[in-house]
Amino acid sequence: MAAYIIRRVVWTVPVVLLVIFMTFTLMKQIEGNPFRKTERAVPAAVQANLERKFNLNKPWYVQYAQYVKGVATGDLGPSLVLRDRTVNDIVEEQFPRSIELGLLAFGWAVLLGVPAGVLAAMRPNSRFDYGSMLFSNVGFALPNFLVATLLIYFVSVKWGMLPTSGWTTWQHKILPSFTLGLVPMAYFARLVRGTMLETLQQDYVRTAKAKGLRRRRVLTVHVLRNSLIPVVTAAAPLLGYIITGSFIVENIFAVPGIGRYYVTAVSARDYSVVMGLTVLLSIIVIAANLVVDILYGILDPRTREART
Amino acid sequence: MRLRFPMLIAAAVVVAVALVAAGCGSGDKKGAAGDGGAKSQVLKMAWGAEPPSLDPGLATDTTSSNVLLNIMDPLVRLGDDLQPVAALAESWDVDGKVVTFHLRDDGRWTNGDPVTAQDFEYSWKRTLDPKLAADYAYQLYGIVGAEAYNNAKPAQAAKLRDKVAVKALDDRTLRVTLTSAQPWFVQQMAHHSFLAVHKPTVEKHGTKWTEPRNIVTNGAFKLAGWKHDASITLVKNADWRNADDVALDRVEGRIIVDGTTRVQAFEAGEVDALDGGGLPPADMARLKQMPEYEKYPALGTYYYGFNLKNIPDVNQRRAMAFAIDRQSIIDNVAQADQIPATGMVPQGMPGFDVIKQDFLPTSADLDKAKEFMAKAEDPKRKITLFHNDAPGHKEVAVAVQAMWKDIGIDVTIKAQEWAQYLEVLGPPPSDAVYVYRLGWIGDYVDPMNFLELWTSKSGNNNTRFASPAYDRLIAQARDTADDHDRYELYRQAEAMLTGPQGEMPISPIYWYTYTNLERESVKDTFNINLLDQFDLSKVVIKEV
Amino acid sequence: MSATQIAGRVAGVDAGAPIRQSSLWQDAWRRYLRNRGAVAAGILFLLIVVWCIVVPIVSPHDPNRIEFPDAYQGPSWSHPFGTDQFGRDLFTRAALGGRISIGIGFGATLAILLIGVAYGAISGFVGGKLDNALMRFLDALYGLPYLPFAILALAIIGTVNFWTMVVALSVASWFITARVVRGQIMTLKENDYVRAAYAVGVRWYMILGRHLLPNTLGVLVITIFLELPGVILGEAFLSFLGLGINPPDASWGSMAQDGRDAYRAHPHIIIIPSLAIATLVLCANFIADGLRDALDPRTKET
Amino acid sequence: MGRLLEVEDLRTHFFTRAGVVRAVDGVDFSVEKGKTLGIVGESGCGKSVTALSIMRLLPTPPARIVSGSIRFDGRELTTLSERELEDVRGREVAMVFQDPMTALNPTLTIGTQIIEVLRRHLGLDDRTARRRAAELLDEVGIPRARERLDDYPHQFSGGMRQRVVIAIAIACEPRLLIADEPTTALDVTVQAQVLDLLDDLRREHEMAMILITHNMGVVAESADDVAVMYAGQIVEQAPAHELFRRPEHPYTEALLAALPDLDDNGARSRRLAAIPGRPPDLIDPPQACRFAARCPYAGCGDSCALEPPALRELRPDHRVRTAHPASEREAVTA
Repeated sequence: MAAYIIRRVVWTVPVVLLVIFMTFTLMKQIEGNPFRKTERAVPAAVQANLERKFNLNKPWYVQYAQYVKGVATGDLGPSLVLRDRTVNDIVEEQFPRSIELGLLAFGWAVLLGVPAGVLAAMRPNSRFDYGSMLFSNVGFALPNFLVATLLIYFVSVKWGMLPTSGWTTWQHKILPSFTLGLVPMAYFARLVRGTMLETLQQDYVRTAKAKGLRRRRVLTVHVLRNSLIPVVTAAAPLLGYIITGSFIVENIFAVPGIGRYYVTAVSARDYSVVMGLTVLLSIIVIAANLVVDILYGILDPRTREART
Repeated sequence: MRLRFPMLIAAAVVVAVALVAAGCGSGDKKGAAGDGGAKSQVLKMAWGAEPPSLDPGLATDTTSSNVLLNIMDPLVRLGDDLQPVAALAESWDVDGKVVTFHLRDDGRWTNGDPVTAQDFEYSWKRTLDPKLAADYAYQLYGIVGAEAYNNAKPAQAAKLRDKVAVKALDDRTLRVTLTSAQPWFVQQMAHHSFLAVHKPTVEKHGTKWTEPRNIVTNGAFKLAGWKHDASITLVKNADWRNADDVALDRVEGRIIVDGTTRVQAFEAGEVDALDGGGLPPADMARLKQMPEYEKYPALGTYYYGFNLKNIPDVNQRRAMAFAIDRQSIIDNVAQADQIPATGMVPQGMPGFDVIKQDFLPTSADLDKAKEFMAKAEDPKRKITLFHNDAPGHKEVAVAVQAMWKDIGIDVTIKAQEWAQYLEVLGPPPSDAVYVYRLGWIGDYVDPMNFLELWTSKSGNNNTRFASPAYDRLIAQARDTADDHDRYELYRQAEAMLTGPQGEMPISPIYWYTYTNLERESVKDTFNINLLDQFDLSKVVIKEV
Repeated sequence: MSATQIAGRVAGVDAGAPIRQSSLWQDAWRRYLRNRGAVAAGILFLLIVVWCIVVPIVSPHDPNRIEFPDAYQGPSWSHPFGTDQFGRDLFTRAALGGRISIGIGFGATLAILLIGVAYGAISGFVGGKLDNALMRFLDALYGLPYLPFAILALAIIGTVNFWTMVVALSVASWFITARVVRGQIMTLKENDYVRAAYAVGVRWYMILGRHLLPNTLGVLVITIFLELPGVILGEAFLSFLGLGINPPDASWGSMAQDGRDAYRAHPHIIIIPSLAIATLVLCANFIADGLRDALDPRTKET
Repeated sequence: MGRLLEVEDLRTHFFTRAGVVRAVDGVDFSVEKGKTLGIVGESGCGKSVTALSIMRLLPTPPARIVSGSIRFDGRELTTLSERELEDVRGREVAMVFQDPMTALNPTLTIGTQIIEVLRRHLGLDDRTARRRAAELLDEVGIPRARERLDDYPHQFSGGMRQRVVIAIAIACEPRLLIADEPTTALDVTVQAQVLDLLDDLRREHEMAMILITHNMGVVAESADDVAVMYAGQIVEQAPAHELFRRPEHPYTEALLAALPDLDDNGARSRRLAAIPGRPPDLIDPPQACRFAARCPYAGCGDSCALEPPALRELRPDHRVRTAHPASEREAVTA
């Protein structure tokens, strides 16, 4: 297992370098002047000064080397558009909010999605089962901009129960995290129901019952534990869902996170921010994959030997 | 066990609902309203963007500009008639190309230091410093030596710096020498690029000097908090020279970028005023019915430009300009009570009555349009129309597309995101472009700002329109101090663009307005001027 | 008798050999038909596709004609979905939007399959060090959100049209497919009939083309419907972020974007395209489930 | 000698969309204390369903015990609540399943899986339970028992896993052990060992056992009494020696005929020889004798093709359900 982990970790290095290089190359292909933000033409002198300031006048390989060096030392460079701040500043201040949003969304998903799946599986074809699966299917299919719009209209504007937008008190956080959590919630409900139904039919569950174990122990120790393994494996791809979902959710709910910055930064040609965020997102996903794989190994002993 | 899971969930739901109910019970839903007696002077407002920089040298956008103009004291503000009004400068002398400002003696930085003429000299030269690489350095190019210094190679920078003709004669006297008469220079002082910064603070904190914990300002409000992308909190500066006249104690600003989200926050009572950053056009019909709706004239022109290489025949351009139903676009698409634009220089600009041309119709004149089209030699019937993908432009383009269909022109609309779009427009514009849309919002109050765009060397002339006669007119106007004479020159220039004999390189569509939502308690005192600036020191929250 | 034919004979007597393809598919079809939800979803899906194809042809309304007096009408007999801000008939425009959304959806899904199959097949078939390298790479990228890369891709291409959208949506979405295909090929490679084919000297490309790839077809059909919802929602997200295709064309996503700003006064403009997206995604999910049950003999109906 | 388990007229049906499957349709038998009852039959004849009915482990729905009674030591099991049953299972009646590869939870150590049953029924503390678990493993013949407690099921071979399953089953010294085809999934070489182990343990712990199998050879070796099942019913029931000496039912005869030589060890691995025809569909079983379609003696002018024969006692303790028992047949065919 240890050897496997080390090998996986070692493999992430070239992949991260490749991601940086790909992003860097891609960014260089994008036309557009990060310093021209309005209709106003930028005088040549100003343009030259700006390019000098941000090292854009250097050859690409020098820029790449500088960038890789920066990433290695944890310096993602200055923002070309937000002049008072570096990419590190932006990440440090706004990324935690996105993470909080993501975790809360994940929390909804686990809190509501998993029990819904468990209950549905315990009473297959019951009304609850049909209801929760209908909800899950619909939740999965509805685009989150519609969900967000409807929630804001009814809950906030019409009934005045929660704030429409922002990210200060816990009341502010309910709607955005719920909206973002809907897809993982639906996904978990379906996944858990499926795996749980499968697990319930396993011989070892019958063995456990034949031992006379209490129903609670059979369900928690023998059924749930084994049913949740696929849920853990699904967590990494869901992270991707949550990150991309946050692009829209953060915008609609005015959450000062990092997701909506991405879109803005691409269109503003804020190269350093785009690269910083892309590299960061990639590293996070890569790390999450690693963690999930390791967790999987811990949860399912069968995979341990196979991987060492 | 059978019951535990459902019960757990039921319990969770009950708790959640209870919390929510409790939360909205205690929440201050209606903002500042609700406390009896004297109105608390706390304004809750929504800013339309995160300020990219609160450094006067680096700021380029409306939001930064508005925050800055409320926390910093400019030399001059603009009055209602757009004439300069004394602010930090109590008076000024204009002697040909030399302008001298006399500063008040009670200007104070928030750390207690007096605001001096040296501060301005330092700040302006800092903005021109090639190492700072300020985007708006060119705002100062009217000063002798400014452009040369901004262009300087590192080696010569120090030498050229001293040649910039801005000089603090003493603590309270600032003398500026201009490259030409520039009658609008004093008004330009109301622009944030001409604000002073506090030298010790800037030098001590570097790029971080604008953070609330570091910043030293000299205006009516202090920057008490700036949570990036989330909120900006201003508090009254009790030591300000005119603090007694400032009613507001605090301005709690939230940054809300999305237009619909901003409107929702307003309607839910979370904010009392928006920053005039534009309401969603698609919702305008409804918003206009609200008592909180407010509109202001703006100095701005929304226009379609023609690429003269692709549409060389002036009659086709005239035909196209005549086929556009400006009023219908305003009524049905833009919907913000804009004014149909019949020229480049917008209504409200000093001298407008002299300059304006009454050639283009406000509604479509299809007969005339077809007449012109018939006169056109080899008219282009398959053309492209480029616009950037910001909200609202698509709708106008779609409407114009339909209107031009009526004179037999097939339009392909191409939307591009902003940065890409500007690349395509040049100048010179890409050959793929036949027609493009742009807008121009004035930086300062003179028609020059709108008409110099169309000189042949202008970086904003994306039409390939190049007329030596036009260039000469503009150069002449730049040196004409007398308003009346200058306006006449502008009239001739405007005629060369949109007059009956004009080349019609552009078809103006409408002159902008600013639209806003303001709670009735502040509606009277919260006002946006022609340059999209609002002065929070004038705002009073009233009982309604 | 050619080597392939011999291999076929050998395969025929082997217990591990696949049942004749036609009967496999017939069985699957029969199993699929027994799944009522999947059948209903399939029919609804077809109806939507037919609506998208037929309505614009037969509609009395020009989808791009502007009639401001008719703007923002609610649903009625002549405009079942109402009209938009230009007075254009939304029933027709939604159908046109569906053509684009579904077209982009299938286009991008096919592109994902092509890349995924190529990558997965090479990795699984060649095996060894190459497979190891390719898979470690995939392991690391697994779950990488495709939307950032789609946005980058769109910015690079510059203009947005049907094909650039397809490219953008497929450029970083093929990781899972590649993994699935590779796994399938690896399993199939171990089958005795493949070994037998090798033993009698069948060329590798014949083995790949005749024995391996056709047997991944079932998985690929499922994958189409598994990927489709994600791609359609992805297109809607991009359009909603203002990165959609050019007017007067519109996808469901960009129609919904138009509708959001106007939702307070005219909710139908956002709701109709959103529901269209949701219905399509729902159908695709049900179809995918049905296909999986039908094509994967391991999952039995209860 | 008392009767430990009495099953009377047990009917277990499966209610499916296709119809009601009468998997067990009127089964009577009893098990004496300390004795082994072998239940033999082809797959699908209802023998496993009978075992699971006793344990009440069938998934309901679709399965349901529609009538009959199961008395264990005088206590009616069919009416017990789930909670009361939990006290019976594993403590009084334990079960060994067919496939040791799937019967153990792959994510828990075998130690955990043994200890949990000890703690559940005997209330042992962790340390005592662990010691006892090691003893149990030792008892079922797993070497280095103490160390192997922390291993996971996948680290054991099939035979070893079945020993673990058996250890779990006998952990609380149940009075009845139901072994449902305990050797079917195992390698030929270990089948005998596992059977011997079961027999030894039964004797040592004075348990009664129900041994379910499709293999006559297995029954011959270990059972005291034998019940032969066919299509959800018992068709013949007798003490083992009696049954093997004088089989009466044509089906039993066929089963025995397929068994070449009882003393041949290889016989245990032999599957039932094919009998022409198939068992009837249990959704709509024939009104008549369920074996009629395959019975070489049916249709000889008697009633068995029209009405079902009853289970009758031909000799003391030897009951058979056929119109043509061997002992009455000579006359007819002769």
